Amino acid sequence: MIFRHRILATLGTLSALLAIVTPEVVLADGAAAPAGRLLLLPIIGLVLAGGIGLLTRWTLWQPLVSLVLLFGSALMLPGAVAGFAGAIGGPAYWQSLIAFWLLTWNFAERLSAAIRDGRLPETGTGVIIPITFGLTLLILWEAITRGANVPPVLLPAPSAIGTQLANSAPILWADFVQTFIKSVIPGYVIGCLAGLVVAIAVDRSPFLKAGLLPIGNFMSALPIIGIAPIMVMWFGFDWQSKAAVVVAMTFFPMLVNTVAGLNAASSIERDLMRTYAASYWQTLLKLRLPAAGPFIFNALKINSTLALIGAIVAEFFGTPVVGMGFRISTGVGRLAIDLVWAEIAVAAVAGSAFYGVLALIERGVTFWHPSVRGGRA
Amino acid sequence: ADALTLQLKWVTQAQFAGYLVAKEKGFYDEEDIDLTILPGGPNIAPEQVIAGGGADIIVTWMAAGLAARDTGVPLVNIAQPFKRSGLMMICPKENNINTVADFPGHTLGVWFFGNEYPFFAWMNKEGIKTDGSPEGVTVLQQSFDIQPMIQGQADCISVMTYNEYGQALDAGYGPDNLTIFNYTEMGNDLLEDGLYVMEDTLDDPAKVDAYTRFVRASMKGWQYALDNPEEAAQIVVDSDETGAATLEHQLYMVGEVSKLVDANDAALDMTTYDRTVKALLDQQIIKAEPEGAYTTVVTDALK
Amino acid sequence: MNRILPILTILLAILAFWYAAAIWMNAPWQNTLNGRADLTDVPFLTFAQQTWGQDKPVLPAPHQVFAEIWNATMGLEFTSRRSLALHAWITLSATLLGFVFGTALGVGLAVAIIHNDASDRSLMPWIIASQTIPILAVAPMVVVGLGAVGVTGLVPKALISMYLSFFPVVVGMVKGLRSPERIQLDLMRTYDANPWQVFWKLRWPSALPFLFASMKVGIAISLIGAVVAELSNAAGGGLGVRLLTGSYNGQTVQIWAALFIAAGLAAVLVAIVGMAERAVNAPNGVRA
Amino acid sequence: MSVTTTTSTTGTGAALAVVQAQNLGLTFPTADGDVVALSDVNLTIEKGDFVSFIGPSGCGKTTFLRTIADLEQPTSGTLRINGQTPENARKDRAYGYVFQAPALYPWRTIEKNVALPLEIMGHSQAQQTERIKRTLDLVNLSGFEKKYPWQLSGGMQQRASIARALAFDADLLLMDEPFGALDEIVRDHLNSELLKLWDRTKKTICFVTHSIPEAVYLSTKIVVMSPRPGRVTDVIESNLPRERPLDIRETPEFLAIAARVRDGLRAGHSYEEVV
Amino acid sequence: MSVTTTTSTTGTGAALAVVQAQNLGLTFPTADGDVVALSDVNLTIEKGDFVSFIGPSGCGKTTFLRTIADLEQPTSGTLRINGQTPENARKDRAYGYVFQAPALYPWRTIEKNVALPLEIMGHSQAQQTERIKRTLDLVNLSGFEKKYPWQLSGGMQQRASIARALAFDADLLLMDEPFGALDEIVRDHLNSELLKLWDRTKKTICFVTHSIPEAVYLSTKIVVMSPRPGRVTDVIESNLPRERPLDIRETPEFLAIAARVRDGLRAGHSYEEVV
Ligand SMILES: Nc1ncnc2c1ncn2[C@@H]1O[C@H](COP(=O)(O)OP(=O)(O)OP(=O)(O)O)[C@@H](O)[C@H]1O
Ligand SMILES: Nc1ncnc2c1ncn2[C@@H]1O[C@H](COP(=O)(O)OP(=O)(O)OP(=O)(O)O)[C@@H](O)[C@H]1O
Ligand SMILES: Cc1ncc(C[n+]2csc(CCO)c2C)c(N)n1
Ligand SMILES: [Mg+2]
Ligand SMILES: [Mg+2]
Repeated sequence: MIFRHRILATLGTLSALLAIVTPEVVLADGAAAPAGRLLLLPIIGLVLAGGIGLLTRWTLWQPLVSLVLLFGSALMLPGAVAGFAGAIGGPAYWQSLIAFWLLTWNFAERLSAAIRDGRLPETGTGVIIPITFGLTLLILWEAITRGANVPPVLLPAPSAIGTQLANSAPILWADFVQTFIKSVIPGYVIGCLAGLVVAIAVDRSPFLKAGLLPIGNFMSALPIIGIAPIMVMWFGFDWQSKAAVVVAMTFFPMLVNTVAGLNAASSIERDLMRTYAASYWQTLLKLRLPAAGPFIFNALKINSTLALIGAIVAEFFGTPVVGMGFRISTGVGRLAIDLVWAEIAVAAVAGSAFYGVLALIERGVTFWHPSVRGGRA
Repeated sequence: ADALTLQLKWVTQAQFAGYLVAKEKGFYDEEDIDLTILPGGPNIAPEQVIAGGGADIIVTWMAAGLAARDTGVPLVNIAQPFKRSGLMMICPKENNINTVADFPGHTLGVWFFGNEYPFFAWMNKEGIKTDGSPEGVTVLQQSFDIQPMIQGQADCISVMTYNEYGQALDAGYGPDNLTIFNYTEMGNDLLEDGLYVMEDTLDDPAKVDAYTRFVRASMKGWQYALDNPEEAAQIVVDSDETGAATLEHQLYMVGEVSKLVDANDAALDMTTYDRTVKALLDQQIIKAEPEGAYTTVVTDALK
Repeated sequence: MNRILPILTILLAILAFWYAAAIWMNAPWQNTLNGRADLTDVPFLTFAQQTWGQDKPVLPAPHQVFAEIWNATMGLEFTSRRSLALHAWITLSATLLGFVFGTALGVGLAVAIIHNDASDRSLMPWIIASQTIPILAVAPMVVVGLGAVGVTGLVPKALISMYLSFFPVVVGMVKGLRSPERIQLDLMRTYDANPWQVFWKLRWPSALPFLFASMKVGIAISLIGAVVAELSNAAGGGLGVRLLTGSYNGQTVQIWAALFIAAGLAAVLVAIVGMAERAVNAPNGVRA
Repeated sequence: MSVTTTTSTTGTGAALAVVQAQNLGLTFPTADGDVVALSDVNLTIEKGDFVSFIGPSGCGKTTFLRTIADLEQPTSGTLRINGQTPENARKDRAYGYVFQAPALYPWRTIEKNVALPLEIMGHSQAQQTERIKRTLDLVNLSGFEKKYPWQLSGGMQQRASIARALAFDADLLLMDEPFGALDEIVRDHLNSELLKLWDRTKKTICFVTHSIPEAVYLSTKIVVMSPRPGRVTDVIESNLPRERPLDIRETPEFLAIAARVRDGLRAGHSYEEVV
Repeated sequence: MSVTTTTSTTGTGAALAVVQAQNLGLTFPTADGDVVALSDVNLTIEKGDFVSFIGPSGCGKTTFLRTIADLEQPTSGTLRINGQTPENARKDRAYGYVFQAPALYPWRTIEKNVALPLEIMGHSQAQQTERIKRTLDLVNLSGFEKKYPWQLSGGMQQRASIARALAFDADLLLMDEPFGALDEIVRDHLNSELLKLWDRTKKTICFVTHSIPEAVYLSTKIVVMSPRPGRVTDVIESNLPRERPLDIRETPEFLAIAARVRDGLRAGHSYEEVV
């Protein structure tokens, strides 16, 4: 373990050192290049300092300081040299990026090792690592789109997307309301409830169960998204048709999972109810539904990501001039790609938050299930 | 041979008969051009494709091209075979819309994805609000079909003379039960299917030469298509990889497209160009009068 | 037999409901048509038949869909562009390629995650977040972006399939590779087994049931990915393209036919994975 | 085999019999042929009896208890519980059942688990509280009311499940290896507690165990069973006094009965095929 | 506490000691405070000893065995196995471990399960075949080579896991309640088989059990432990002869030792908190 840390940190530091000594191969502009090199130097220096910090013996504050140095330098890297074409995109530039990547990775390794060994508490520190990872991705994305001159109409830099997020907040909010509040939520609630109720109904009749389950299983494997144009045809262009798509997409996973969940109670648990001569409803409420909880939440979580995709896709087939799917498709047509990505970011955040809230509720409700009390999901 | 890639604005159909026929008939080969034709689709923005380097030449509408130029994709019009617009708005008579003055309070179907500019320019000119307020109109992003009219979801819908209008005719609609607003006849037409390239490529004489040969072959293709509609329609059907195109419909389309295309003249019509620019400026879709958004080097060389 | 009967009954019920719905949904247009043709007092049975025989119905009758499926597969040369069999094949190849990519990526990530704490902590939340991105929105840009660097045809579609299908595989495999109980791991430790041996002799076999369960979900999702990718790019054909063009031309029968074939394909693919599962499990002695 | 059995079990006035089995047989149809779990079982259990069932694994002990509880249906013979069919007895809530595994619901606290039968049988809130307290006290689990089952050791869980079966005060207790998971000391303790409870409440108890000393220590009657097919090979009446200190286990009387049980067991134990 | 222990365990020539623990302590840090599983344990086990560990649930028996096996790390004191650190002993494959549960891999047949350690330790194919045959014979499982674990009864599974631990012929056997799941008859049988094996092979055996008779019957040395924190309260040397027929269990010598063990157990058994 420690050995691997060393290798990573050494590689990263070497990479940074190399960045200083690599000569610029391409000098796009003779005058700008030396200036660009000059600007790069302190940044590479920061990376180096961070690397050396990681190489030295482990204490708690050192890696943190190193991390701050690393991020500081990385943030400056694409930003500060924006004007100097010679420095950006040159070998030294990529060298420092590689150094940055290796060193943040090393940081994550060390931090998780510290948590595992109990040197750092799980709560709080646990979220630093994924956040670091996300930030690293963003920085690499920014640096690569700029360094490799990726056309902004293909893939805008995160900074451009961020600007757009801030500037277009009212539009994004209106779209969010139209798609998420008006289409996704009602569709999700109706679809999940319907799936639950039908599952309970079906469960009472072995005949229905035998007939519906294979069909339900089959349906939940289908590209239901394909019915989006049909739903627009049937339910009109406003949110109703989107909600209908969401209902159709969420219904079957819920049906199948709930039916499976209702059978999850072990036979000994059921026998217990039988020895009490408990009625059907008593058994359902006190045993089978609680036992089905993890399955139901599983469906709720699956459905949370399906629902958003369904609503957005349905908007491609006709909508009022508002909505996330609408904005995305017209945005591409207008080459407002940063707005499109801002919209995607909103969708991803909304989706993750939706999922996260469900996961939290799940923790609360099915606290007793081994997968919950057994630690990490 | 010079390899060129042409990105169409829409799926393979007779709207692009000239290019498809020219390729099938070997007109590009004659000009020593090795042409790849990429069909478009509802989510493919040709401007994005060319900016990313996925195509050399694209077919697009002038308004979308200028808007793209404004966002930093330096597109230049090199030829404009389509002289008139095929865009119309049709309203079933029972909706009691007879003139533009009847629009307020109604729902209108509009195509987006870069096709919305002519509509908004028109409404702008008429002073009708498009924000859904009672004194304005409600805009609906229309699917690329006539279902919203059949389903009664929109009071008026957008159609192309050469495509959806035909579908409306098939469905039993016609001039006697429709109010028709034809953009060209109203003088509101903006330039449609033109040929665009990236500005920097025009610095290279070899490229310009290749473009010239490409346009010459294409115009020959258009001429051939207009002269031989049946054969052209068949070629379109055969070129369609999706198998969706039907001969009957494509034949209708060739007939209608022939009313919009001038096969003898690829040059840009400056009156329509100016109208297009003005409309975009009025709506603030572009911020400044475009410079160098078209070039005549190719069409001049054709003469 | 007593398994088939309930399914058949339900299917019949669905069919009956469908025919009834077709009358109801196609009635307005049929009334317009009849009105135009000055037909009045059409008897109900005739009217029903009319609604089941429309050219572009709102809801096509089942027999129309099956006739279309038959005509567009058996009735045509496979190489014909109109052949749904050809389009199904196009979609299938993207699906399979994407599924293979997705499974490989999923298994690879899972292996990294269980062997490395840092990967576990950094990757898992973002893997979940990745699935909340509306892929259909990104699909066209993926197609265009890859087209710009010269990757066209099957691969962009397969990548989108991969993006969707790797997720269930990672989740399932992480669960599966972690499923050995502590005592089983301890056993390996008492033998001083190396990580490689622990992986192949313990973790991998315990994860196999999870792998197959995830692959069943994965292959169905992979098909969805391929269809979605085709929805955004008409080039090259495929079932998604048929859905799209069908919708442009108001060809509802064509839409439904493409949908049903996609459904059938999904069913067959899942069944094949199920068969593979049984084939692999049999020598491993896992209970049916 | 049934001959030896019959002598000691039939001929008793049926009026008092809590459990009466006559020529009872139970066959499970399975994919690879029928499994005869019980065959020709004749047994009468009278009110106040403490009956232990002992026999090698798979001999049908659990099946017999389940049949009494109307959780399995006999395929031949007759079975009467308090003179009724097992189904009616179950609907009368005639018995409390302690399963081989604790079968506590993990989403309920210990106290809520014990409350479960009371809720189902419609006891008032006050009654519930009172009974929960009493039975948890009895099994030495006071203080753990608010804990969840998975927070308790296996032995504590088993005791909670005993408390649950005691809570609603059925006259017949069916206990399937309730102390299997416990260590000897705790087991001794619970054994004597159980004896006291039985003595005090005059309940009838059917008790499955693998342990010969446990069977001898607890029972008034020991039923030795043998497998393939499950038969009763011996019914041993114990003449030990009702009052039994733990060290009774070292007395010759005790050891004599234990030896008889061991012999009966060994006879039915065809070693190879059974384990 | 350690005083009584020390007298009987230290002072032996370390050269021969297979296990030597000095002031051994092990504390588990948990969310709600530390759990002291072992504290101040002093114990020497010599070559050829058969040592039983007995004590109430949770007293640290398993933990002690796991520490010997280098599956847990002591938090204080020293532990030497054959004079080495536990880690090096483990890497030397110095011991075979039989867990409390069989822990057979369900995707491997019985014979493949027994082959597992042999594969890992790189034995040749021929050697594997030979050893599998021999050890399966030993535990009376010949004929079941090709069966999967779930096709066997619990007792057979446990025997298979013993075979697996014997297959690679380590000199030290660590067995954690290997016979817990078996009925008395089978248990007796396996006990005498184990004794024979031990006598024949001169292995050193550490054996955890809950059963006093079992401990007394098998051991040369009985270690009595008590919980919270896990301590060794008594080490009882047994002077029973090495040759032990089953009925030795009714002899007064046997009962005397059993009584001493029971007393030791009861002393450490503060009933309430332990179960
Ligand atoms: N549902 C069932 N289907 C088929 N066979 C069964 C079923 N339940 C039990 N058996 C069989 O019936 C026989 C008796 O089983 P039972 O559980 O009553 O044994 P037991 O005496 O309780 O054993 P143990 O001491 O292991 O608990 C066994 O051979 C068992 O395999
Ligand atoms: N991984 C662990 N984390 C925290 N506490 C533990 C852990 N393992 C064991 N313990 C605690 O250490 C103590 C000793 O446990 P151990 O398993 O050694 O008991 P035991 O004597 O083997 O009991 P049993 O007879 O029930 O098997 C117990 O209180 C137990 O709860
Ligand atoms: C992306 C895109 N969308 C719509 C049109 C306009 N258009 C031209 S023909 C036609 C009908 C479809 O066949 C439509 C809608 C376009 N040119 N490009
Ligand atoms: Mg049993
Ligand atoms: Mg233990």
